[in-house]
Amino acid sequence: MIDLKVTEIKMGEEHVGKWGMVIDQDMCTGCQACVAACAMENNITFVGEKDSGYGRSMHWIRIERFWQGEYPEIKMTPNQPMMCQQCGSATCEPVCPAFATVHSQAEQLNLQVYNRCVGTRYCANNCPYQVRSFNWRDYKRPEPLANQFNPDVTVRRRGVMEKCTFCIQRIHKAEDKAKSEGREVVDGEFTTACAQACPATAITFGRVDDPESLVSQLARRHGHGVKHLEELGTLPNVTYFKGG
Amino acid sequence: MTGYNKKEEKAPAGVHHHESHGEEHLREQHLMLDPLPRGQMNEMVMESMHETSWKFWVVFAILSVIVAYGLFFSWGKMIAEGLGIAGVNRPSYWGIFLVNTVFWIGISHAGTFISAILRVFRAEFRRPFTRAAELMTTFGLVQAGFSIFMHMGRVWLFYWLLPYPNERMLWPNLHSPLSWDLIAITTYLLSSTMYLFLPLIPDLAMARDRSTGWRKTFYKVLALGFRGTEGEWAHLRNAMNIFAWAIIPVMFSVHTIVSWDFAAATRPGWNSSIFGPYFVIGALHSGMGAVIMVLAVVRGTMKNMKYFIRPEHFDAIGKLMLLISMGWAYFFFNDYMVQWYGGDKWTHQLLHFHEEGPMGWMWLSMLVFNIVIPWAVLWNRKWRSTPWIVFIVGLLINVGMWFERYIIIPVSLSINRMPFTWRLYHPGIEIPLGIGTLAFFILLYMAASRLIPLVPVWEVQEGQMAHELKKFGRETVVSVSELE
Amino acid sequence: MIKKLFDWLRQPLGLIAVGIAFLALFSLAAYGIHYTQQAPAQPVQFPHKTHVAFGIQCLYCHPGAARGPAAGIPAESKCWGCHNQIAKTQTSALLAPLKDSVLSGTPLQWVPVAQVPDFVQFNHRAHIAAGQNCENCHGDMSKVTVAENPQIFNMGFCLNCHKKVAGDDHVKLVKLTDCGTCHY
Amino acid sequence: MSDKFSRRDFLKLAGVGAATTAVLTGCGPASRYVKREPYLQMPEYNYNGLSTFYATTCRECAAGCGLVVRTMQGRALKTEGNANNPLNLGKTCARGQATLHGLYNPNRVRGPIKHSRGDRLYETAADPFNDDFNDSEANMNWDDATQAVADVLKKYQPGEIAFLLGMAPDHLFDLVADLASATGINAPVRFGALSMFESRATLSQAAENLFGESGLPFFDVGGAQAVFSFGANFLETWLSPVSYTRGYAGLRQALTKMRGTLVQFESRMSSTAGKADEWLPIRPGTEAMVALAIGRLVSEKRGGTIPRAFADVEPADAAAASGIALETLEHLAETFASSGAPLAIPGGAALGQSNGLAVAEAVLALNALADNFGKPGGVFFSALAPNQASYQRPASAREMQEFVQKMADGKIKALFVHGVNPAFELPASLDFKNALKNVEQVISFATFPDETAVEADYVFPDHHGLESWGYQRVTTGSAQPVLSGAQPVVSPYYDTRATADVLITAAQLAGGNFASALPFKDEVEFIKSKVSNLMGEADGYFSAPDADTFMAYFQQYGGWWKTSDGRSTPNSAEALNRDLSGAESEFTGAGEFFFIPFVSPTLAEAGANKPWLQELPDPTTTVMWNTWVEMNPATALELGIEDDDVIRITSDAGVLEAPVYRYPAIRPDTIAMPFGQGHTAYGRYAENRGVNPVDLIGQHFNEAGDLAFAGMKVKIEKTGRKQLLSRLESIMGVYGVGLGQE
Repeated sequence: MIDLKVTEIKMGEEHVGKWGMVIDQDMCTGCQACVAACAMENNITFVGEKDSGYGRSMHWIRIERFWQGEYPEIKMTPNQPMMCQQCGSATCEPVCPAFATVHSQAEQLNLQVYNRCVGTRYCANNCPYQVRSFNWRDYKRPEPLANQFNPDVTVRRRGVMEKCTFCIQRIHKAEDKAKSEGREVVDGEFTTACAQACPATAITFGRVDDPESLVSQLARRHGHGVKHLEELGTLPNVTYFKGG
Repeated sequence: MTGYNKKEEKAPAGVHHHESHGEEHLREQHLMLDPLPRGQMNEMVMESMHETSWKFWVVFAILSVIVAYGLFFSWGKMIAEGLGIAGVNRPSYWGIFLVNTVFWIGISHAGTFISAILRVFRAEFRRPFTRAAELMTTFGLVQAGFSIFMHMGRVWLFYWLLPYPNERMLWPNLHSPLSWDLIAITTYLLSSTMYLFLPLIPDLAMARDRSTGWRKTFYKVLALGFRGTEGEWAHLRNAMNIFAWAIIPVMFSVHTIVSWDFAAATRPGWNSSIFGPYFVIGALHSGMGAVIMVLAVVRGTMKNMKYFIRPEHFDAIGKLMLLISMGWAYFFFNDYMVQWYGGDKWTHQLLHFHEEGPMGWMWLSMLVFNIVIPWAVLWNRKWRSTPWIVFIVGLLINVGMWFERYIIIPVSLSINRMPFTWRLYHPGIEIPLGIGTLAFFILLYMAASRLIPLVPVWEVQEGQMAHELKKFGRETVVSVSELE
Repeated sequence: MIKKLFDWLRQPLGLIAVGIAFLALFSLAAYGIHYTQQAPAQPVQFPHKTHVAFGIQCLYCHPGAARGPAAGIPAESKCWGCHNQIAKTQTSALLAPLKDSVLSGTPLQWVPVAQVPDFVQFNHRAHIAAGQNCENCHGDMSKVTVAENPQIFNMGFCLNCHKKVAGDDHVKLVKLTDCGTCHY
Repeated sequence: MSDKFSRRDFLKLAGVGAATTAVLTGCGPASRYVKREPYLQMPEYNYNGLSTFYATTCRECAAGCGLVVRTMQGRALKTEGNANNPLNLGKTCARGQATLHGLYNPNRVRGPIKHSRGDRLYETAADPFNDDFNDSEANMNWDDATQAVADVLKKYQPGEIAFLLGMAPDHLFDLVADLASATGINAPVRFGALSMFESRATLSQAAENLFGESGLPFFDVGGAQAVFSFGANFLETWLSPVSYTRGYAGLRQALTKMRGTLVQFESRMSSTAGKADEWLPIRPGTEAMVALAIGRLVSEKRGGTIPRAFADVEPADAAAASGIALETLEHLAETFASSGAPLAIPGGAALGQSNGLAVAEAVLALNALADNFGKPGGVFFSALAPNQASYQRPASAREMQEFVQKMADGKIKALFVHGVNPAFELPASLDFKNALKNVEQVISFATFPDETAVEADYVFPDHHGLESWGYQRVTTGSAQPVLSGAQPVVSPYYDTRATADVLITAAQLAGGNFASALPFKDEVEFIKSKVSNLMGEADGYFSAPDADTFMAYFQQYGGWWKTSDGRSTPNSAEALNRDLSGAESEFTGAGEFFFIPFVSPTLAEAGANKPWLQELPDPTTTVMWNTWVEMNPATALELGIEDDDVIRITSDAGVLEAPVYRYPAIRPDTIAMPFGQGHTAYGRYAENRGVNPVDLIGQHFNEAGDLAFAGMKVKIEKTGRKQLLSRLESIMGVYGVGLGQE
């Protein structure tokens, strides 16, 4: 039987995701440790000077900053790490003709199934956060660089879309470990590569559906978090605190 | 041999010479009132296919080289190396490939529009050039198909977009406008090919009876044994009527669905509810422009075509073009107003970017080419009856419409809700590929002009049979009788 | 010229030639498909059935299957632990590669038989923990020498079993048919 | 079958045909015909398919952060911070993450090489991304290499032999220092571009002047309420960025306490200034005056006598000279005075000026005024590492100048270089490369084919940091005394050898004093001898009954540290009773622009060969893969310069050309340039990319002997060329350029 209600829209306040992130922009120093950690964990390729300057860099997470005012009263806006917001009602999902970007009902994440992707790039156009990267080429990774590849993550080839997965390989590993020990995954037992590296602990990752988890507590304590472009009804799972 | 190149030779001997000047003028102007013996007309059409000058082959060879390099070699290279050699980037994930897809689908609208709508409405001037327009539909769709497949990152897996049963329980996503596209375009390609083929059958039969050698075999196979019996004609007319009616909604739906690729997306400048009709009228705009260009070329280069395609036809199409241009202007304005009035800050930013950004010249030329020039030229009967003038107008309209799609796709994609990622798009290998599709379109058309009667002779003859000049007192009046 | 060629091809001899050419192409294709389905040559003609007959458990040599993603190929020290006590190891021609390898310190180069593509993240542990036995996927090893795949490990094979195992349990079915369970 | 077409050929052909069919039918043999090698003897702590984690120490800079490296079947896959290590508490910076791209870098020195000076160590190619490069093959074996080292040791007088070492690792420094003290060869000189730009000598000299004790101050940013940073870019590259970033997070931790304030005085906006609540684009050279003026205003607010240190300064003059309004100074003084825990930090370009020492003293005096010494949120002396007797600072630039002079004079006949790349890092005006020509034997222990290795006679590559044993003393950044331990996480990928092992063996071969100085079997035994004395120390994170167990724990935990606070409180009694100079610094050069070189936080001195570090956008400008010049847009407009226009910068020491980045947060009279690119060797990703700003720096020093790298004025002119900088940010979206709204 074909279930066509795969990308069922879930609107309204009762939406709670599973995994979520809280990012404190006041703490983020823009040091790029998360970007490097993400690249190392997820086998992200580098593209070289020309392509990276042409909007083809493969970063799954980027740190945005803007300027306010004019010299000398100029200020840098709080650094804003942008990665896939793992929307509860993602705009990328319904437009993929091949179901390569689908909602994981089990993990409440937006999946990008590399081996199903035919490369129409519709999802990337339709992502209001512009956080998807496309493999424009088979970028060369000369030997022995490939020794560093994480065996838990597929190495993508040309013509395939990719994006932040919330380190789903770590989620699975932790779940597998917990299951083998006959327990639930404990909050803080594992975290994403970016959150693990962040020297300022600006990124916190965890279960948003668990009121006792650190992310939920932080969200409650700050109380004034922002979800980006929430007005589009995307139900993102990343909360930002501007702080300051 | 009955050439039809000079006015003097036009009227066969002994016919209507004694008639008044007004009548003479009418005959000269209207193909329907200027009948030739059927045998002679058939010969004229056969001749137009057979008499091929060396210039034709030179152009043919050049185009073949362009197609081989621009389309097949470049595409192969792109498949092998990835889309990096094209100009697409973040955020302009779609580039000229999609521009060309929409453009070619737009071109393909003209054929159906002229042939089906005008047939349904019994517009008599359509008769000599329905085939020329229908061929554009089919060949234009072929180019659209090429363009959209080129655009795919892993085109070798295109069959995953088709619904076929498999043990993985995987189906295409019917939520995706791209799946709708696939269905719509395939339907349109199939139905328009059928619709091209049906009226072709009597002409193929005619050609079969007048050919020898491999051509005879070719026509014999294609003509499906058509002999012209009453029963066959009745069936054919029935089928054509059904198709003519049925293909009209398909045609409108195709471009509406193509427009939903954009309108259904959550992007500023794209999700506009007016996009459906706006795209359809845009398609007709470019399609009519293309038809008139093709007719001008066919009339100028192919033998005997000056008899079949006359200034009256340019005049009629010119009027249509003027009308469509007005319609397009209305929808453009409508779309602009709604977006502007909507007040979304990103949309405002985008509209501003269209007008004053680095591609502002394109936006302005689009308006000039699509509105100003048609309006300025086509109101004049003399101008719009002159083939080279309407050719230029048609060309400019097509450039303008291509610009319109370019502005909607890569230019609009440059601006989104994340200003940190805004970036311009600079085409790469899209250019040879785009030129390749254009060359392939012309090449297919040229090849078809050698194989298929470009003028539906039987339709012309049918029209001529139905038309009569009658005299009421001193007035000469055209009367048309119902044939079916 | 071309006409002559066509004329020639129409003769009986020409038809036979065409037939042969077609057959050649067809058999090449058939051979190609056959070729890919062949078990590749292994450095040692490892007799699984002999070892199973001795009562050695699968997990003795492939303990990774119970612990983590990969079952693994046993270290040669494990082979040698038994084999250096078996006199035949010293003399048997079939066992010579093992002996040479251990003594010279160059590892054997096995060719993995049961493989999934690199975009599939397969975890043995979860399957063993779910009560699956090795032979459910790998076939009866007491009947083969060099391991052979009883079936191709494609997505249909996986899904069929996943659906069967999930049964009416909706939560389980969601988890077991989620794309992200295997592909990331 | 004919001779020409054998059965084998036929099978080949059939195979090719079959393979083609197979690829076409989608079941290509390519993925099936993989070969797998089992372990001959599986390490007991390894499991098939499961990762093994090793604790070690990051070698990307000298801070000494602990790492835990995930390995699987002999490959290092991912570095994470060591959560136990008190310095970084499980965190890493981008450089630490990318260290794997050093380990598996496609251009490494693959084995011992003897070559003529100037010979490249890898092939060159036009396109570093698509052409194949090959490293030079080793042309010696290690026995000969060790013998060569021994021969050099024996051949020259001890006084003619010198070691130039990097800031890491410390165990090698200890080994060479032991060797030197026992045999009379020159004491090893330590140097690093990072320490050069940190002006460490100035910091410790200022501490000695004010507190009578030399040491590296520790600034407790996390505990402070108001942090006034005078040029210290502590979030990017200063001293120990990971721990200072943690401190910053503590400052901003609005949950548990009041959110602290950060004020940054800096002529260009660094990341630290970008995160500051107030950024004051101070005129270069007036930092001392401003610090003293704030001190004076604070003491005036408090009433009572104005301390001698601040007596001579006139706030209005300071305001005029620095370009900061007097009201702003007063309001800053108010902030400082009213804060519960104010802290002032001197650092960066503020110290790299002719009056750098005065700046450091003035800023430390502010802390004395705040009386925050030894208090939470205040100033301490950094904890000395467990086996460290006193603070050893790296060589200052002036000491390096003297060292280079000795080389040029031929007083040094044999030079061993390890862990540092002076041919790239030292200012070109010191002319290290020419001085090297007067050294008879140069032996480089470089892991990578760097500029110094190219100029050496021998390259005897050391292992990469992740393949190495060792330890690193944490000089600052942690309250506890920390000795970070290193162990190999993978076996060496190439035919490299630990330099410590080479030296130990060579010393044995050289015999005599040398042999007795290093009576060890190998490096590990040496390390054991150095750390096992910690076994019985109090407050240890772990203790062990015997040396072997201790060493095992040392490896397991990634070092040894105390659980108690090891910081000491500076004696501030006399700090305010000195005359402090607020004079402006002097600038050399005839140009109209102040020139501020700063260290690229992602590349630093040795990151340029790691492709992912190159592709990391700079935190402030988001530029990747190249060097840029930051210029205020107003200045650029005035000069008719646009983004990506290449300009020529002329100082009294050199000329450079680089493209302009119109940076809105820099003084109009200042231009700035990152240090990190401009390599002429060092692998395919680094070579011929960008320029090196040290080429512009002349031989000017401050009173403490540190390089006055920011004490220059330069001329600029347009070249008329353009060079597109790769930026992650959108020039349209962020600056509105090209949107048509200007």
